[in-house]
Amino acid sequence: MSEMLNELQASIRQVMDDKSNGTSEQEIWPQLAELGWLLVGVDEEKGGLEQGLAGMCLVVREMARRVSAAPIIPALLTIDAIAYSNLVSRDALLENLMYGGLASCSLASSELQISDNKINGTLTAVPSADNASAFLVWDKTEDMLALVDAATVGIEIAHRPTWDSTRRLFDVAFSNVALPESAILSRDSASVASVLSQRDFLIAADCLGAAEGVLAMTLEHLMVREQFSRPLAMFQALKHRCADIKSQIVAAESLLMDKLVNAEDLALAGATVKQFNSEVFSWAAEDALQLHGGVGMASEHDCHLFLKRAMLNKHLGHTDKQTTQILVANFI
Amino acid sequence: MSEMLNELQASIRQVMDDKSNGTSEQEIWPQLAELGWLLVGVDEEKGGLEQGLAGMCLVVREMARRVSAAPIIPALLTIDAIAYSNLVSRDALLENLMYGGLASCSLASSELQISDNKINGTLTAVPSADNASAFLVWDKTEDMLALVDAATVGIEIAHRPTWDSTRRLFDVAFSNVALPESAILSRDSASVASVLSQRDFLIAADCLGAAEGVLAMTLEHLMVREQFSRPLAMFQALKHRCADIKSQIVAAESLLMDKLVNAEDLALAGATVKQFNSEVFSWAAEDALQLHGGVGMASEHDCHLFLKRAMLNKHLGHTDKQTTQILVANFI
Amino acid sequence: MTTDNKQSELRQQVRKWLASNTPKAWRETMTGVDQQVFVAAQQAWFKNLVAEGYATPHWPAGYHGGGRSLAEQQVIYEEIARADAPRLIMYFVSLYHAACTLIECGTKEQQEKYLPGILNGEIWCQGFSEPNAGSDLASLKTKAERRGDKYIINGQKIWSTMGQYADRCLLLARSDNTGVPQAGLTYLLLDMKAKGVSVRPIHQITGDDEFAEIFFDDVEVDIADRVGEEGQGWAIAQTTLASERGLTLVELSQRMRHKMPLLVETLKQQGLSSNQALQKDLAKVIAKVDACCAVADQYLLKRITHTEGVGDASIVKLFYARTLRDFVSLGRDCAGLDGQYFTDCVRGATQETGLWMLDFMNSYNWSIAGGSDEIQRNIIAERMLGMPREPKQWTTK
Amino acid sequence: MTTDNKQSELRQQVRKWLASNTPKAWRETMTGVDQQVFVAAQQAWFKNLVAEGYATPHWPAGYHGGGRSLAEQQVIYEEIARADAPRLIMYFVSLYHAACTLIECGTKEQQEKYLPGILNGEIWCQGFSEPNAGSDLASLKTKAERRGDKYIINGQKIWSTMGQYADRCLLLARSDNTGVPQAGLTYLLLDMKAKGVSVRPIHQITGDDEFAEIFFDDVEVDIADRVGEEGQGWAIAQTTLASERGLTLVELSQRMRHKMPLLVETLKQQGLSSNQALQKDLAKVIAKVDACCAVADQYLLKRITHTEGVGDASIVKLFYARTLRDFVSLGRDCAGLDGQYFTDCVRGATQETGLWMLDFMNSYNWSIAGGSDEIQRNIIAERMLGMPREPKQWTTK
Repeated sequence: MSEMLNELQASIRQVMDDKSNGTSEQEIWPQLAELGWLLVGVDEEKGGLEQGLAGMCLVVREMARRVSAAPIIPALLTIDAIAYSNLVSRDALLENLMYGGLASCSLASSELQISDNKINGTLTAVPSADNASAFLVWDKTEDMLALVDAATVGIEIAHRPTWDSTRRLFDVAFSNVALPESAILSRDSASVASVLSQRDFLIAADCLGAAEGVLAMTLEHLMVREQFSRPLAMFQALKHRCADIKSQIVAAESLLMDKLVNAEDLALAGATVKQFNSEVFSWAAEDALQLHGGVGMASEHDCHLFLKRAMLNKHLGHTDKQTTQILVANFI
Repeated sequence: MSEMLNELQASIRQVMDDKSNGTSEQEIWPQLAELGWLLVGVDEEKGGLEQGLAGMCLVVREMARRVSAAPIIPALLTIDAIAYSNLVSRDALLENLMYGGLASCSLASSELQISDNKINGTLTAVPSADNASAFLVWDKTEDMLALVDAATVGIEIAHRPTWDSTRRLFDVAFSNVALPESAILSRDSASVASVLSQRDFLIAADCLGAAEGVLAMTLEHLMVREQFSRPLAMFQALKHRCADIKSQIVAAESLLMDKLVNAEDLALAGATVKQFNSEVFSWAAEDALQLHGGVGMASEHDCHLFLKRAMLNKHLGHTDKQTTQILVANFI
Repeated sequence: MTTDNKQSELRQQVRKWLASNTPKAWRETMTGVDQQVFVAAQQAWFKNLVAEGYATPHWPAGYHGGGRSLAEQQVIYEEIARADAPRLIMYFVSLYHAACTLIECGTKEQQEKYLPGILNGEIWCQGFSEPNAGSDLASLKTKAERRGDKYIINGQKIWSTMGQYADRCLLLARSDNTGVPQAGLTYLLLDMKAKGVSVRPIHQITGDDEFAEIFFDDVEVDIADRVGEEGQGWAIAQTTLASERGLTLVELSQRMRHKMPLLVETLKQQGLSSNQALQKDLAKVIAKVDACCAVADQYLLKRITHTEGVGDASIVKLFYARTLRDFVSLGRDCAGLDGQYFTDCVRGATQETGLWMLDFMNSYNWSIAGGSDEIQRNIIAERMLGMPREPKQWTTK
Repeated sequence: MTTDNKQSELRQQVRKWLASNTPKAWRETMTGVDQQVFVAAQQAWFKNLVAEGYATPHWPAGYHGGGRSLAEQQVIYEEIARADAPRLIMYFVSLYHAACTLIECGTKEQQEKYLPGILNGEIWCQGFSEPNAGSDLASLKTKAERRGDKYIINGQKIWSTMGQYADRCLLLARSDNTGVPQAGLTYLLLDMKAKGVSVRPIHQITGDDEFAEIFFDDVEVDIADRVGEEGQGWAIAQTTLASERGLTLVELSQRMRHKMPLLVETLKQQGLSSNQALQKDLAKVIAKVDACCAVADQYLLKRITHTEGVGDASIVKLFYARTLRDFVSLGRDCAGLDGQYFTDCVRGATQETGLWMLDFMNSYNWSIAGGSDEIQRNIIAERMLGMPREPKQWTTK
């Protein structure tokens, strides 16, 4: 990692260490905007830190260690898409979004139809849509990527509470929503594909950070909690399970680091990290609950926040079925 | 289990406890014939012990604890098929086979074509075909079950050595082999299906017995072998793995016992026990090798006999793909 | 009449009764409701079962509904599972733990004082587990200090099922700190309305609150409410815990098998029923659930034939917990994103509602409570397989 | 010239050399052959690599072929994996363990006496493991008794790679029984042709015999052949074991990735390439193998940047062993009954021959030898995660 990323990591960690798990959007959002975390991927000439996807992954990962409730993934994705577009209003938009505004997008595989300058269909799993001034939308068939003002006529949002209370997801329905030419970010398949693979990377980073967080919490529990007059951490069967989780987490970290530098095919790389890291996170969170014993079943303990986030993350980005197809297509 | 089965189990165990693992066919076959183990499934009026499929499973299971090399599965299957047929030569055949003769059959999903009283095709995985006086054959499409004399013109056998050295498998090729009317055991689909599901049961019993054998061997190793100045059996991580193997074995035993008594649909029951028990056995044998450490990698230790048998058993009887279809068909 | 016929007659009888008495659409009416509504529904169902004798088939002959053989009890439970009738979760401790302890170890006075109340719907809870002694009862710390004819209780219990609705509590407390830990425990019957008892429901990660913490602050228990002698609590607690051993898991395994179609339904809803990968997973779960039912049945058969061995019960519990996890995890995976949206909890439901995230979280109750998977593995390794015990003392230098 | 350019130039150079020098069809010619044929083939390939300097890139500058950076060594290994060239299995101990120990800890006389022999093809083996001290070197029992200027060696070593062909042995033996176990070990260079040495090949379950047992019966070793001081053997053995740390697993992970098409081939042969269940399994293995390569690369990067931490190496080994097992197990399952027929062993092959049962059995070498998975888990838990150590002493009463 670059020196700048190392420094950024240390500073984010310092901030997040003081936060409770699942810190609310209201609490963290103004602070993160002020600290410039939203600038991480944007080029220096546009006022950013120019740390690209690696930087975006870092921010997401560090915030996920505390399962923060901020809609950081759609925010970073949207900022990046705008920054690399030729949108007329680009600089003004960036100015707003980099310092605390929010544009959101779908984290799931929902499809919109864009034709005759009209948008139809429903986006699912759009985080914090009620706070978003705009939505990043795409139509893979039409190779269309656009940014639609949230106040446009024909857009309806509906809150869809999930078991994961660290996310506020919405359905966003589009009925004959007008798409002005000025809202179109690009008309090529590469741009849409890039958003989708970046999304996979960021979800993988979220999985990695949260897995690190849940392991740390579990170790703390095992060191303190006693059974048969000694700390649980003394029992070899539990030690070996923690070692397995640790080695999976290191693998998830290595894979992400490697693909950020060495990926030839971004879509393939995204599918690979998303599949692997979400698997690692759910395994870690599932075993963490068992290792916590009864304590983990009480909602006042934070362990369940990780479990529920892990289960949701599995179904965000490309689904397992889709990642299987992408990975296998490369060989068969 | 009936009292007779309990007694039979004790007596088989007594004999097998003195045998080394993988006891050769030559050594064990005359003895088991003399002890009457081949009569176990046959009705009393035909000179048997009338213990049905449960009895056959018991014999196979107990011999498998020592991964005996005797072709007991095809022998019992063939005897049973003949005993319940109306073959003219039935009683003479039984007399021969129950006291040490051998008729064999395929343990894999190989197909023959029987038409116009001619048999064509190749049977795979036929144990000890070189010692067999006859082969049990079937054609599922034609609902045909028959017993063909091994000396018939057009039959060629070829030894196919397997990694599992406790089995001697053969390909048996049929080219225009004549099938006299007198060799036909039955012309109904139920008889063929019955042989196939009995075969699944016996393979499942083999898996169960061998899994019990490999666990016993592993426990013995762990109790004796020391690392860090104490027996390996004192390490909790290893204890928990043994406990998991044990619970899987008890499940395999319970499932087999239950299905022998309560199965409404024999084909479904056979597929269930075969799939479950072969999975349990391979898991047990795989972890057993790891638990043995370096010792298990040396051919002079018997651990590998179990591992190789487990891997072969997986692919005998109905394959995993077939059992999946059978099990799922019942629900979807 | 042969035993088989008798059981088959009983089966028809129970089946018929359940057909007209099982509460209708109880899952729907118990979804997202207040605990009070649930409590009322449990009471009604309890009274109905008691009246018919189906709530107490395990009580000895001469007691209401009692004198049924284990095989007959099995039939009753199988039919209750088959009918998908509600579990008597609120009365479980009363009917099994409290009643069996009273019948096996209580005095005649205690029996006369408490058994009628149980049949009338008094709710008992269990006061065994403590924050640092979940699976290790020997290290309990709640104190029972003898003063004249009373014990004075101070301390805290946790994970007490339905503790917030309980009238009485089966309390295991420490009356002596000297000697081996097991020897200092005493078994008491405590009135939950007594002065100094306070209860706090535990909010579970599912949104339910079927467990509670109980705090004791100088609570007085009369010596007449002690079961057995002072210091015999450990042995009596074993009786309590063994009282339902086997039957619960026969019932729950059967419920799981009867709910297999829920998995298929989810596959169909998600348009995945022809997906070979999921079919393979489904087939594995089908076989495993079958094996799980067989494990529970074979275990009960051992109890019936008095051939149960040490550790057998641990295997049943461990295998059920693993199977249930596999079952609900497959449902959860198949349901995809749809399965991640929040749903209200279904009170008193078993683990197979088809609301897979709820079921998934509930499944941890079986791998953690009542002796965790880890404890069961210890028991199996040490007491069935004869591997050495965990150290009592150790040094790492 | 930037580092990247330099490495890319080296890469082209190595790739070109390998294209014309890699033994042709070596897997075929090494199948079912006698060990002697294999030994000759290894010798020829070794000489060729030594001549080009590609066998000793890890030696320090000033030594033949030496002075390459770790990054350059990585390039060479990646290219060797990419070309599917044979591994120098017979010379591994000579080139790494023996040479690095001599260079780092040996006297000038020892270096002059032994290093030329290594380049000339003398084979060294490792005499560390013993029957009851596989993963626990501190408890070694083989004795080195000091008599004047000699040590007299008695005892037994096991799992010595290619011990039956070795000219010399790196011996770790006990010279002192008092004090802590680690302190009594001494490191010696032993001539395998010396009187009293006997070797017995270990027949492996694969049919190969690449390991041996070595027996010592009053074998004399001159004091001049002691590395370091008496009692320093433990520390020097750590140097030996660290000498190749990381590079081997970079190479092996890359070999695994390059052999992914073997899995696809098997699927196609069995008519299973459109089976969704197997595609799902295949996708998981693809991702895992990718992760495994990344783990090895990132670890080497830590070594290059001097940021390696305790336990990092254990994770690489553990993860590689698990990944390899998954990889070959999928191949074995896909191959069905066909995969169960006996095949001759391929001598010197790595774990990816596409003869899946052979590969499957060989994969255990990685989860057992060189510190088993269980030992790696202990190290990770205790030394990375800070969990308490296993007890030194314990009582179960």
